[in-house]
Amino acid sequence: MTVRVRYFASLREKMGRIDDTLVYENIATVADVWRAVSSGRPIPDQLLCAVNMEYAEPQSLVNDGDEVAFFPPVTGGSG
Amino acid sequence: MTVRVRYFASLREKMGRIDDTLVYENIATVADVWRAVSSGRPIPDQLLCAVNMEYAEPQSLVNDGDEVAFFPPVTGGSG
Amino acid sequence: MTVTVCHIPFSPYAELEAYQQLMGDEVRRFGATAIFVGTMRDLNLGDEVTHMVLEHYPGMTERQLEQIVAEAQARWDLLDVLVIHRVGEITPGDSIVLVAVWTLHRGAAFEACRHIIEELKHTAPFWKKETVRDGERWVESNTKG
Amino acid sequence: MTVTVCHIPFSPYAELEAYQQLMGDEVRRFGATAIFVGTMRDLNLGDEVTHMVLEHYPGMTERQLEQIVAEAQARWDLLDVLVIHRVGEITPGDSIVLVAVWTLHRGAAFEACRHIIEELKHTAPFWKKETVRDGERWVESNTKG
Repeated sequence: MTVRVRYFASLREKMGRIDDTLVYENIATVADVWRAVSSGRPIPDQLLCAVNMEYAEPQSLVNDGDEVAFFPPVTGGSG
Repeated sequence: MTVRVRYFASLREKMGRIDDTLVYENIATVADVWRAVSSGRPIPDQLLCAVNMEYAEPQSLVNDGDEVAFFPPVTGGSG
Repeated sequence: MTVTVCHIPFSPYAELEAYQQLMGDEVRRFGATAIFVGTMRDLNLGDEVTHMVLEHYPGMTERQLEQIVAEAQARWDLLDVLVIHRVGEITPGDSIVLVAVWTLHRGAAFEACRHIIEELKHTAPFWKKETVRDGERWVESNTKG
Repeated sequence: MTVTVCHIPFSPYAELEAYQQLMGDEVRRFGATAIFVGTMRDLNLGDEVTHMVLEHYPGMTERQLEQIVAEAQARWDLLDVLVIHRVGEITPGDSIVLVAVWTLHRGAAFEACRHIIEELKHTAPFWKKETVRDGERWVESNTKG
């Protein structure tokens, strides 16, 4: 299966890249995706994740062709 | 003493005039002013009053040269 | 702080744009602006309203509006406040009232803006007389906030 | 209902004027408009900020904003909603976000407007990176509402 993984904001800078394309066969959940891109580490508490542009949880399922995103807490708006 | 009395909105229409100038000597309070302009009636519950453009009560004192106003509940703004 | 009773139609957004232009570098200091615009509807109490006359008490109205704004300034940390209220002959779709509050943070802006419009409706001497199909009528009470 | 992510400076008041023009006779139906404008300040956490970059997640950001507005529409009786959020390079004094809500009565307008800006700040994927005297820094958390 193929999964596109995207990173935003400070996480993008920490990862040193804007995205990855995974072709592993052993990916079932968002947590598996994170382990694949971070040398097996667990998802940091603060990190948010999305599957196909909808918020998701570490245990959310990932399917072939999905876009998975990781990013820090959001800080839009003003005031 | 001289007191100018002003009427607004539906009260102005009911009174049939926009103001009165009283020159009575026996006026001490806003209620006295109202009695003088309304053939001795008490101030209706709903009516609001002001002395020199500040909200006042029926028992508020009136002095020579004051402007006393009577008007119905206010309905400004919108929404 | 500016309070204006306006005798001709006004565009709240043109007024806001112009007012903020005059602030100059001040615009770099505030983070939040909360604004309320009240507009004349063509329907009230189930009746079609063709136009309306808004009467006020020149002198007292301005004084009351200034007191309402001063009270809000004492209660919240407000950088600036603009209040414009229309009087005279008004047509559906016309703006009746504008309340704008500039603050550092949004909580105070929303709370002060809402407080000012509620106080205005309850204490500022304005009276509405509507023209409906079968004649004229004084509006006797305000809608709840 | 319109939600826009805007890549260049915008005037919230010119946008509101233009948006309302397009409503036509609709303007005779609403009585209340509540508006929030968020502006970039030149000071944050005690430091002078010279400029800022606002990053977003194209596609997800718009979808989140639309969901936030749809939820508000389900909860309150809203006649129209306009949300504009700036992204890219931003200078102090620039407008960052505009939320405008048109309703019959002011209660729903204020509540929905505030709800939308709070939800936006907590869930819409935007991230701020500030340039201060000694370099750049990511803003790590939002101010409370």
